[in-house]
Amino acid sequence: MRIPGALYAARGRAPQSEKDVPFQEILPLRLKNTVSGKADSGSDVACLQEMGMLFACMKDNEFVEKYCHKEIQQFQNCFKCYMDRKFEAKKTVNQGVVQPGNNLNYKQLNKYMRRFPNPV
Amino acid sequence: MSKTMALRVFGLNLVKTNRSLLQNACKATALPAGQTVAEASYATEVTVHASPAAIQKQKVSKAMKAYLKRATEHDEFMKTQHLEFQIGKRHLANMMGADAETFTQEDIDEAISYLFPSGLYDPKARPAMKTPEEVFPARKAAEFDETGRPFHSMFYTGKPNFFQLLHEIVEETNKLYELEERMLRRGIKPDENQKLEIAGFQVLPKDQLETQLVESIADIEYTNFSNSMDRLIASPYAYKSKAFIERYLKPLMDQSKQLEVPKPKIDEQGRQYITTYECLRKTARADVTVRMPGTGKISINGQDVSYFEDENSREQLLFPLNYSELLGKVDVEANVEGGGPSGQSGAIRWGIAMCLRSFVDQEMIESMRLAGLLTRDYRRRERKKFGQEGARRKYTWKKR
Amino acid sequence: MAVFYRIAIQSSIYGCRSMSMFPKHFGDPLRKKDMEDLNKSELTKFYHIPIKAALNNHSDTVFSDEIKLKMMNYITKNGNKALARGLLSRTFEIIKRAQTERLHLSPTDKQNVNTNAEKLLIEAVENSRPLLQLTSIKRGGVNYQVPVPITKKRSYFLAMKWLLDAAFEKDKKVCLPERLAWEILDAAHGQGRVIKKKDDVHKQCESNRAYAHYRWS
Amino acid sequence: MKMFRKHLGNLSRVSTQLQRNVVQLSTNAEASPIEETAAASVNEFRTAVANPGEHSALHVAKFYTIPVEQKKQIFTGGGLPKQYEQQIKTFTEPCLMVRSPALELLHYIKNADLTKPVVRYVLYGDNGVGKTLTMAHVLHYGAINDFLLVHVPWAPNWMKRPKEASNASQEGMLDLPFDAAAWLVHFKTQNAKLLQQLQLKTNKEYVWSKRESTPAGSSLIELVEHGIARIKYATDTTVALISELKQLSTAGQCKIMVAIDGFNAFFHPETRIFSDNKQRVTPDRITLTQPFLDITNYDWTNGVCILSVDKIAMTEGYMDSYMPRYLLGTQGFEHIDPFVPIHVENYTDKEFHSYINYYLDRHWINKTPQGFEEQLKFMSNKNPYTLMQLVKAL
Repeated sequence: MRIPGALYAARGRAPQSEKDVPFQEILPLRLKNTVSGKADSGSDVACLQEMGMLFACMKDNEFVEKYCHKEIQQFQNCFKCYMDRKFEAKKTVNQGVVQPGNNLNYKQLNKYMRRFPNPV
Repeated sequence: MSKTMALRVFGLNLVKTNRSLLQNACKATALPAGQTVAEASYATEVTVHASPAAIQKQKVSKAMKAYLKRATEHDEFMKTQHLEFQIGKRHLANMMGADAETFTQEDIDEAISYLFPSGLYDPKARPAMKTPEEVFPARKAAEFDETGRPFHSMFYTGKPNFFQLLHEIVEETNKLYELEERMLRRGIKPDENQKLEIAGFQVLPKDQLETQLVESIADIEYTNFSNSMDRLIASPYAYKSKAFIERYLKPLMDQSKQLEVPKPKIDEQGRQYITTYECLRKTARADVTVRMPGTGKISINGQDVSYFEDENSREQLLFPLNYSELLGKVDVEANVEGGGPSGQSGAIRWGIAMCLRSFVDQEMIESMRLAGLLTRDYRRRERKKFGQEGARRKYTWKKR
Repeated sequence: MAVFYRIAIQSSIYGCRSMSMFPKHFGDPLRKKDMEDLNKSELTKFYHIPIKAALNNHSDTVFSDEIKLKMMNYITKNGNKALARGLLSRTFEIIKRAQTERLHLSPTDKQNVNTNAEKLLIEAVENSRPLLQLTSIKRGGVNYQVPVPITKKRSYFLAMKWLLDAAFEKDKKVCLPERLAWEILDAAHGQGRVIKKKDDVHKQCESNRAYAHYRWS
Repeated sequence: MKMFRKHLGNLSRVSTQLQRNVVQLSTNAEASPIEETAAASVNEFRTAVANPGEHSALHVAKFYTIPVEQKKQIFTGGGLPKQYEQQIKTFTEPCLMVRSPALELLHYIKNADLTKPVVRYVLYGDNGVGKTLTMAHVLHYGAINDFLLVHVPWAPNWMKRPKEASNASQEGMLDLPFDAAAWLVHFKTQNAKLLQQLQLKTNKEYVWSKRESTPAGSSLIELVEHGIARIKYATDTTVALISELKQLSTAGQCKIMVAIDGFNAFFHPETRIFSDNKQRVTPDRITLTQPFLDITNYDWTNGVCILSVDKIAMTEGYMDSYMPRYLLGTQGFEHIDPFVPIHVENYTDKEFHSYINYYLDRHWINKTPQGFEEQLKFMSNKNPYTLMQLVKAL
């Protein structure tokens, strides 16, 4: 919850005025030509729902695997295709090789940004 | 670029036609390099004819003068090489008692290998007498006229031939896309049985492409080239530009036809037999003979299969025989020395597999090859390094 | 022969460590049964690539089997594979002895007594393969035990490792093959320490399922 | 019509007779509690003839079952290899395969003229080819044809792993009291019935110590009982027993079959027994070897002597060859010089095939892809021992 600035005025001092202290541009006010990858990784936790269903089924069959073959099968298939996709991405997308389509990850974006940098 | 130009090394007739001009080195012009569509020999030939009078008077640029000097030296050198080669060939011809005129390159090679027999393994290392073109690498002719103006439109890319090639590939691909569009609009399917057969081919590897373009290429550029070639080949109408694609495809060795199968000989009892010498594995050396109509007897250095105590080595001998279903029908004699049990059994296994090839049909040979029986396992024990306990193991860390 | 040698050398020039590994483009050897189920088109792909030499412990004979080979490798200590092979064959012998005696004692229910030691081993490994595994992930200075799905290969490894751990926790007098045989028999019939260990792991995973979303964050 | 009825008559007679014969056959093979395969016992790898005396070339490579109580009587003190005993327990039937070296030996024994001095037969062959089992087969023959069995299951046991070695009465000699007592017990179990029947008497008076002595004319059984009771004098009683037996057999009161496995242990340059001054003892300084060397002499009749020489007797196999001359050394060779050597080889194809069938019948081989037998033949080189080891893992 953001506390409005006015409350500070009572206790602290007033913000300095622009005219006395002109703004100096120490760092260039310009966007960098690269995009950071932090936001991209995200928590792509795979197969959470399948795992939940598996745990539920295991709980009521008190961990005897014979009774919930379906859930186990689903869970393993989901994990397998997740691993395949990751392996595929490792070779192409993460190397920055551009695929047709609009969702680019940060490496692909950086490749383009390097070619068309921000105008100085 | 429709002009048909032939580009070749600063040829002989330049020297012949205007020798005097060369002395004052003021006017020698090389006509623009170009690339003939028919055969893609980028660097072997350039035709020269007298340049128009207008250009002669301009001052020859310094770079051009340096280039001219290098070119003339190169030609002098090549000319003397040619003369020496001819004289050598004549000597060789009459040494071999053959007629000098009809002495072809094959005759030369035969004579050399006869006169200078060499046990060196690598054929390139053996003595040979080749024509100067093959011995001394071809060099590009001048890429710019005397005023310094380049002939090739892509000269300033640094690798004109390479980028021209990329340009042509993209041109072909676009042509095929348009064709595909038209065909789709007319609803005609691409013709299936003409489909380009690329299983046995591979895109030209980097070093061969470099020799062909007479330009050195960076890795990244080579990947661009192979990607664009893949895209071109992948398009459904690729067979339309088959000629163009064929030029940049290298046929892969067909592994199965690789090893020629020896014919079995007949021994005194009239049984077919094959001996493979020099069966190697680790440090073991073995000679293995397999006799066809046999009873499954096996003798190693005179003893039977109890020569190997441990089961694993015996199983190795059993593997090829069992695989080719000749277990009880063949007699095997092997004498082996050096190496330990696993090395020796590996050598004999390989020997048996190679011998069995001539008793088995081609399809079984292929499946034996796929099972890895016919490949010589040349892995060797890795050497021990100083400062380490073994090849990889380091000494235990001691605090004091 | 010289042709052959030249290929090996020539193909090794641009390979990596030339003398201790095959170059990358060499294909792996196929076993006979793989070749049958590979259809025609896949086989043509193999015509053009050279194939590595078959390893010296692989062979398509009646004595070799995948899981058996893997188990033997896990039992091997400082390179003594001959001993490991002996131990494993004694284990199979003890399994078969127990089963044949049971068969002869009660000839009535003949069909459900399985005297094939290899099938029993495979069954034991199948029964004791875990589905999930706990990995510790550090979040905010605290190590959380997070349940993580595991690959097929790893589950086989874990199953066999637990079997062997249970077998190695034997007392002095009992010999390893005997103890391993009991473990395999128990696991094959669905009870015993290894199965209990697997269930424990599943229970722990289930109890920690709240932390599941901590993974890869 | 009459003729036709007559035909019918003898037809029925033939069938009844046949019927009785089958029942009789199966009963005598029914001695051991094997389940319904007994009815199919007379097939291509088994034979119902349980008496080794009647075995002939017909039965080669066939299994015959030893009746259980006979097996107990002969082989309790040892005589079958340990692994073979285990196999018998698992297969619940004591089966032995009839092989040609055993038949050859039985043939010699049957037509040997027992009045002539004793003939010594030496079984020799590579490791694990079946020497002990051949001896067991002949022992079974001996037991049935009321031979007195003087059987040393594995002589090297005395030389390598003595239970306890103490100084004997004569100086410099070593005594193995426990081993001797154990052998006496084994002798008793093997020949208990026969000794009752024959009522053999000792013809010499033996004085063990001041107070104890066995008078002349007492029965052999008492002598053996005394040896077992007073372990201190066990070796002396064996010496006495052996000399008595030799005199009795030359006198013709009983037939003796001597069987010693691993005979070359007695002639090995050294044993693993240490005397007081921590030196290895040579075999001839052990009191037990002397009687068994005497009995293998040719100075007595009405008996037969079967010995076997073995590479792994004293040296775990690093002897160069398995030939008797090499294993026995010069002294041993001269001791039993006029002997009949019998070579025991690996299985023949027929024997190999029938052994595989036997394993299949006993559900011991479960993994049977096509051509597995051929592979087994290659891997085991048709050696019985290696075959048994290989089949364990299948």
